[in-house]
Amino acid sequence: MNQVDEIKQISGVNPLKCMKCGKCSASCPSFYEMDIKPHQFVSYVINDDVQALANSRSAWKCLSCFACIERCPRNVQPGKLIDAARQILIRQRGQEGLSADEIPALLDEDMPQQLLMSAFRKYRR
Amino acid sequence: MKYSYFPGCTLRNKAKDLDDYARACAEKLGFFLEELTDWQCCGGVYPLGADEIASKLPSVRALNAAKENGQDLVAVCSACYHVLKRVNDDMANVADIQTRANNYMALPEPYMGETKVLHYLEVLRDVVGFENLKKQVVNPLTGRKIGAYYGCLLLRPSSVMAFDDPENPTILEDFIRALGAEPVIYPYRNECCGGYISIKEKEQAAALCQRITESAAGFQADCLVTACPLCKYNLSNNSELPVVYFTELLAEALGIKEVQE
Amino acid sequence: MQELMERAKELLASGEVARVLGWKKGENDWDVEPRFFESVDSLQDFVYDGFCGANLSKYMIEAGKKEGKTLVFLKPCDSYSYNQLLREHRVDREKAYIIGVGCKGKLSISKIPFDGIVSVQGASYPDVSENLTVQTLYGTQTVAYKDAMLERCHVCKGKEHVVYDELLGESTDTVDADRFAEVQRIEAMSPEEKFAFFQKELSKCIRCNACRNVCPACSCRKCVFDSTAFNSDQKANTTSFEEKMFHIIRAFHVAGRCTDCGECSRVCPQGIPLHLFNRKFIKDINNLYGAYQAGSDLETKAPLTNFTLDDAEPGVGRG
Amino acid sequence: MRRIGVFVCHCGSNIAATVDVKKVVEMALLEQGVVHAEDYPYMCSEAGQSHIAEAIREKQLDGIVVCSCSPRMHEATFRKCAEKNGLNPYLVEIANIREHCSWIHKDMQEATEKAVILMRAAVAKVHLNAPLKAGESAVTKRALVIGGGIAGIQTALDIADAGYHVDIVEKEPSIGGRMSQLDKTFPTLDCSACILTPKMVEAASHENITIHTWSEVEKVSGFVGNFTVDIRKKARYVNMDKCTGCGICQEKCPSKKPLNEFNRGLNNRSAIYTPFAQAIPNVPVIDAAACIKLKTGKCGICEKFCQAGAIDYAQTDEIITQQYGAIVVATGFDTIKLDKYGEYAYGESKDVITSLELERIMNAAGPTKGHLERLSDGKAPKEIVFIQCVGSRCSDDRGKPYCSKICCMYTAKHAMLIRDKYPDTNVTVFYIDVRTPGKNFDEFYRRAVEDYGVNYVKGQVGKVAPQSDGSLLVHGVDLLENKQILKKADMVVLATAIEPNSDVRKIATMLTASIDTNNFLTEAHPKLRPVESPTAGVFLSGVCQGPKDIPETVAQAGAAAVKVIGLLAKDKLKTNPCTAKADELRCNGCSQCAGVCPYGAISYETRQVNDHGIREDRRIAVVNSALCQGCGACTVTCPSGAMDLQGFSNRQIIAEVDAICR
Amino acid sequence: MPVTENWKPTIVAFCCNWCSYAGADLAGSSRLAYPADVKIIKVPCSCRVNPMFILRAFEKGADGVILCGCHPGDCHYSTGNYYARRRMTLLFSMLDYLGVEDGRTRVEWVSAAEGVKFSETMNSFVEKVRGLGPNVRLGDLRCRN
Repeated sequence: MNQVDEIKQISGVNPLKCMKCGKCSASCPSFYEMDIKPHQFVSYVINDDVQALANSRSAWKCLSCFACIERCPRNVQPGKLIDAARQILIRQRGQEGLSADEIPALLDEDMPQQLLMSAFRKYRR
Repeated sequence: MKYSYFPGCTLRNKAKDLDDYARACAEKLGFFLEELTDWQCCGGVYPLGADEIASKLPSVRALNAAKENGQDLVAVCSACYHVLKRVNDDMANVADIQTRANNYMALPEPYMGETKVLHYLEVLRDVVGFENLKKQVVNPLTGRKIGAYYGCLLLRPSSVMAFDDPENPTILEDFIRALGAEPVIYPYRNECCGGYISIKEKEQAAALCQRITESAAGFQADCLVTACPLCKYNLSNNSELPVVYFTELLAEALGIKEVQE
Repeated sequence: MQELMERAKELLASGEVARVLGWKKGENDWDVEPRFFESVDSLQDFVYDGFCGANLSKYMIEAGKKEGKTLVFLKPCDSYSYNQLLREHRVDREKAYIIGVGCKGKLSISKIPFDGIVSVQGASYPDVSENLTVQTLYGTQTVAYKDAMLERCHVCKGKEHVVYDELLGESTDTVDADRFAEVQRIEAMSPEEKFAFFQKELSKCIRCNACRNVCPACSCRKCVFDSTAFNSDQKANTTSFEEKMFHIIRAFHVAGRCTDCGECSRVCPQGIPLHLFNRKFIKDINNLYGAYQAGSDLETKAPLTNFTLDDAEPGVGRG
Repeated sequence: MRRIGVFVCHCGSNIAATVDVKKVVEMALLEQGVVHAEDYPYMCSEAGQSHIAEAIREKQLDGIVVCSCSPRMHEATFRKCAEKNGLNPYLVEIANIREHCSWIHKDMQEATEKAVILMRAAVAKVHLNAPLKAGESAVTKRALVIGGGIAGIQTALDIADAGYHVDIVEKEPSIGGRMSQLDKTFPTLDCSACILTPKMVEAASHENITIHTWSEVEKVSGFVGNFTVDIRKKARYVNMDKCTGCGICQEKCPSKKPLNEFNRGLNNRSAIYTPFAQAIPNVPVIDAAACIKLKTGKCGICEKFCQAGAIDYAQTDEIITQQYGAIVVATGFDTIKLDKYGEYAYGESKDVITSLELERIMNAAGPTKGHLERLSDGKAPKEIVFIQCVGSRCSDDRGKPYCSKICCMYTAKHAMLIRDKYPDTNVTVFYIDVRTPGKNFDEFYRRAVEDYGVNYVKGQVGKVAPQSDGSLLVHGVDLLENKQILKKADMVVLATAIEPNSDVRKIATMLTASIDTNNFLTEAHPKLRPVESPTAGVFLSGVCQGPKDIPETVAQAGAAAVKVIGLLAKDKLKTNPCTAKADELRCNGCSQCAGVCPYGAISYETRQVNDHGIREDRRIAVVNSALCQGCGACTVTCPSGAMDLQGFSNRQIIAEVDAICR
Repeated sequence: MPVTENWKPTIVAFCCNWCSYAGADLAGSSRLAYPADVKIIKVPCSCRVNPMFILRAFEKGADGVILCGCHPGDCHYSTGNYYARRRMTLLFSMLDYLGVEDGRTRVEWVSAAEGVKFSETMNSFVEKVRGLGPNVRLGDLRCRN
C-alpha cells in the first residue's frame, strides 16, 4: 500500500471533501507551533507528499483536542490526518518522540500516570 | 442501582481524591460503583489508527466485563470515559474492528458494543437528577463562583461522545448550580489545555492554560472545576486559580469532605 | 361444548340467527369438519373439542350472501382472521353473531404417533386431559395432550378475542415455543442448505390447492393462478418452477394480511410446513417496519400499503 | 392476430454503424404477426414518416413498432404519425435501439442481437396493446398562489393582468414576506419598502386578486385544471370590514410582552398587532396566546377604544373551499436555526446577530430605529466582523450542503452601508469564496473593497469568544497570509444559511409535489422546465425551488405566471389514457388498492355483476380516470390481478419479459 | 449447468419512466458502456413492478433481475418507490430465505441525471451475475429429485 492509501485508511478521511475554508486552522490552539498548518494537511495527502507531513513539526505539536474535527463543516477532520501521519512515521522507522530514558528528568511529584500513559501512546509505537 | 466502575490508572494513584469522593458520594446518593475486578489501563489516548486492534483490547475487556455483569459502565476520569466510549462505538459500528477484536478475544459470545458507557456526571444528571441532588446538599456552596472546565475529552468528537453540546455545554454548570454555587460562563471552557504535550512542551502548555484561566478569572471565577486529572495537573501548574475535581465539590456539598477553612 | 350447543339452539330457536356455523362430528373422533347448521335438530351433530382446529372465519364470506344472521364460533386466533376479512370488506359484520369460544390448544391427528388409531379420548371440552388416551388396533396408548398439539398452538397469539358478540368458555395458555425459531434456524443455514430444505419440502407439493382454499386471506374471487391476468393460469404444471412461484406469490399476496392462523400447514396433505413462508414475511415485517399483527384491529395501516421515508433498502441485512 | 409493421431507423450512422439494421428487419419478419418490416435512414423525418403512413394504408397495419431512439425523443412523433393515418396512437411501441443499444455497445454482432431482442419485446407488447383514447377535463379558470412574498405577489399580478382570477394565501397577518423585512436591496441600494409597497398595494387593489392573509392551505384534492382547496382563515378577532386601521388598539393594548416576529424577536409588540406600518391589509390580528381577554376573559381594552367596533373576540377559524385550475407555490424561506453552531456564540452574546437581524437593526422601523447599536449595551460598534457561510456549504449534519447564494451580496451591501453611514466603524468580512455572478454584482462587491475599505479576509472563523469586557474575540484565519487572526470586535454578524420555509413539506405532501433532500421543491426538469413541478398544474415561484435573490425571484415569478396563464387559457385538457382499471369480475373490493393510491383516484361502489351467470351485488373498485396518473401502485397491491394499468398491463409486461428471456 | 466461457447471462432491468429510464438514456447519450446482456423494460414507476414479473423472468430463464426507480423522495408519483422498496425488500429476503443467491436481484435508485450511476450499476450487476453463473435455482429446475 502506498502512503496516500495508508493515511486514508488509518484516518478514514477523504481529503477531497475539503473546501479549503480554513476553519480548522482558525480553531487550532497549536497553530503557531506548526510548520504545516491544519488546513494544509489535505493538500499534502492530495499531492502525494505524506512523508513531508509525517516529518513535519506539526505531527508532534497537534494536541489531539479535536477542535478541528468538531468544527469542520465538510467532515474532513484534518486532526485525524495528522494523527495518522504520526502513526505512519512511528511505525515506519520505529521513530519515537519520547524515549524511556528521558522520562525521569521530566517527572515531577504531581504528574498523573495518565500523562505518562498518553505521552507514550502518542509519541511511541 | 449498581454500576460497573472503571477507575483508571490515575485514580488509583495521584487522583485518589477524585476516586474516593466519587465512591463515597455515590453511596450517599443511592448508587453503587462496583469496581471491575481485572481492569487494565485504557491507554489514556483513544487509539486512532483504524487498523490497530491491540491498543483497543483493554477497553474491550472492560466493556465486555460490564456486559457480563449486566451493568452500565461508569468512569469518572474524562480520558477513561473518552477512550471507553469511543472504542465501544467502534465495537458497535465498525465491522472491521468488531470482527478482528472478537476474533482475537474469542469470547463465548462476541462483544458488539452492547454496554452503555456513562460518565459519573451523566449518572448525576440522568439518574440521580440535579434537582434531587440539590435536595441532598447539606453544605451549599453559596457565594462561590466556579468556572467549569470541560476540556476536550468529555465533549469531542460530539458525534460519538454525545455527552453535551460540544460548543455550549451545560452539565457542569447545572451541577455547580445544584451544589448552591454560581457557575461562571467563560468562552474557553471547552478549549484545550494542552495536557498531552505538558510533558515535553511546557511553555506551550503554559500559554494554553493561561488563556483559559485568565479568561475564567476575567469573568470573576474563584476556582475551576474539572473531571480530568491531566487537566487539573496542567492547569494547576500554570495558574494561580485553584483547580478542583468535581467530586471534591460534591463531597463538600454533601458533607462528606471536611471543609478546610 | 354442551354450553355452546345450548346457546346455539337458543339463538336459532329465537330467530335471532338464521343458521349456525360450527363444527360437525365426523366418522372418527378426529374427523371434524366445518358445517352450517340450519335447524335446531341438525345441531345434534355439532361438536366442539380438541380436534376443532378448523378456522371458520373464511366461511363467513359465503354466510354473508345468505339471508339473515349467521352464528359463528370463533376461537381467539380465528377472530383475527375474521377481523382481517372485515377490514377488507369481505364479510358483513351486521350479518354475523360471533361467539368467541375458549380454546385449550388444538390437536393434530398426525402428531399422535401410533398406528391403527381407533379412538382418541381426553380431548372433550371444556375438560381436556393432560394426556390423551388412544385406542389402537394394537392396544391402548397415551400421549401428552401438548405433544399432539398443532404447531400453531405452541406459538399461540393469545387468549383474547379481537372481535365477538359474546364469549363462552375458558382458554389456556399453550405457548411453549418461539414463534420464529424455525424461521431463524433456516435463515442461519447456508444458501445450499436452505435451497435443499425448500426443494425437499416443495417437491412434495401436488398443487391440490388445499392451502389456498383454506386460507382466510386467500379469498380472492378469482385467484391469479386460475386466471389469465398474468398469463399465469396453471392447470397442470409445465415447469416445476411453478410450485415455487405459486408458494412465493401466495405468501407475498397474503404478506401483511396473513394472521398466522396456521391453517395452510394444518390442511396440507403432504405435510409441507407452509407457514414457514408466511412467517418469514411476518418476521421481516416485524423487524423492518415494526411489530404488526394482521387482524388485530381495523385501522392500523398494513405494512405493504404503508411506508416511512427511511425504510430499509432491499437487500440490507442479507447474506 | 395483429398485423404489425416494424420500422427500423438508421439514425444516420448513430444506429446503423453498430446495429445491422437489415438483420433486424430480417428477424422482424420472422416474428408472429409482423407483416411488414423495413429500414430507413431517418424514420423521424417527413419522408420516414411517409413510409410508415404508406405501410399502414397498404398493409392494413394495426400495430407498429419503431426501432429507433428513446421514446422520450420521438414516441410522440410516431404516435402522431399513426393517428394522422387512422391508427390509434397507443398501438405504437418504440424499441430503444439507440440510447439503450447502439450508443453503448461496440461489437456489431452483440448490438444487433440485442436490438433484435428489444424489437421482439416491443412486438410482443404491441400484440397486446389496446387502442386507448385520451379523455378530456375542463379547466377551472382561477389560480391559487401559496405565499404572499415578492414571488407570490409578482406571480399573482402577472396572472391577474392576463385576466384570470388569483387568490393569494399568506399565513402571516400581512403580505410582503421576507422582502418587507429588508432595509435596502443590492446591487442598487434602493430601499426595499419603496419598491415592494407599490406592488403590495397594486395586488390588494387588483380586481382579479383576492388576498387571504392570516390563512393557510388546509387540504388539496383534485388534479391539474380541477384542484379543490380548503383554506383555513385563522380567527383574526378583528372584523376586516369594520377596521379602519387607526392603530389605537395596538397603542392601548396592555399585553406588550410577545416577541416581535417581524423584527426577528429583537423587540416586543402588543398582543393585537399589525406586523409593520405598511401592512396589507392594514388590519391587526390578535395573538390569542398573548391576549389577556382571550386568556382570562378580563381586559377588553382594545374593544373599548375601537371606535369602529371592529374587535370581535368571538371570531373562530373559518374554512373556505375553492376550485382552482393551477396552483403556484411561493412559500419562500427562513434562516436556519443556529443552535448547533455554539462556537459562534449566537444566543450567548446579544451582539452576535444574523444578517437578517442586522437588516432590522439598520431599518428605521426596526428595534433601534435604524441606529446601528449593540443590543447588549446600546453602544455604537466600532469593529464589526461578518462571518460568511454559516451553515451553508456544510456537508456535516449541522448545516446545509448548498450555497445560499445571496449572502455574499448582502454582506457586501451591509458592509458598504455601514462604512458609508459610520465611516469610523471598521468592517472585516471572513469569507471562503466571494461569489458574485450577476449583473453588476462583482462591481458592487469590488466597490465595497475599493471605495469603502471593507477588509475582506479569506478564511473561516473557528470561534467567537465573548470577553469579560463585553467585546467579542473572533478567532479567525487568513489563509492567504497563513496566519491565525485574533480580532476583537464589538459586533459579529453571521451570514446564516437559508432554508425553505418549514411549512413546505406539509404543502408539498398535499400537492404531491416532490421535494429534494433539502426541502426545496423539485422542478420538472432542472434546465428545461424550471418553474413547473413534476406534478401537472403545480408551479414554483421563488426560493421554495432553490436559493435566489430578488431579481431572480421576480423573473421566476413571471415565468411561473406565464405557465399558469398558458394552462388557464385552455378550455379542455387532455388526460393521460394510461390509467388503472379494475376488472369487476376479479375485484374483491378489499380496499387495499385505495390505500396506496397517491391521488385518491380509487373509490368503491356496490353494484350488480354478472359472473358467468351468477348475478350478485359486489363491492367493486372504481378508478376515476381523471384523477389517476397511472403509476401502477394499485396493480401490485391487488392480489387477484383485478386492477391493471392500461398501456402497461400485466400481460403486456409479462409478454416483454417472455420475449427477452426466451 | 457448467459455466462455459462464452456463457452470457440474461438480465432484465425494469426502469421507471421518469428517472431511471431517463438515466439509462443519459448513459446512452454519454456513451457509457455496459454489457449488452442487460435488456430494459420501461414501466411508469418502480411501484408498477409486480413480484410476479420478477419470478416470471427467472422462470423463463433470466439470470438476474434489477429494478431501478427514482430516489426515495423523488418519485414522480410521490410515493411509488416507497411501496416498491418495501415490496422488493420482502421479496428479496424471501428469495434469500429459499436459498437463491442474493446477487441475482437488486434494486437501485437512479435519477435522470445519473447516467454514470446507471452504467456503473449495470456493469457491477452483470459482473456479479456472471460470477454466480447460470441461474439454476430459480430456473426450470426439477424440484422432484
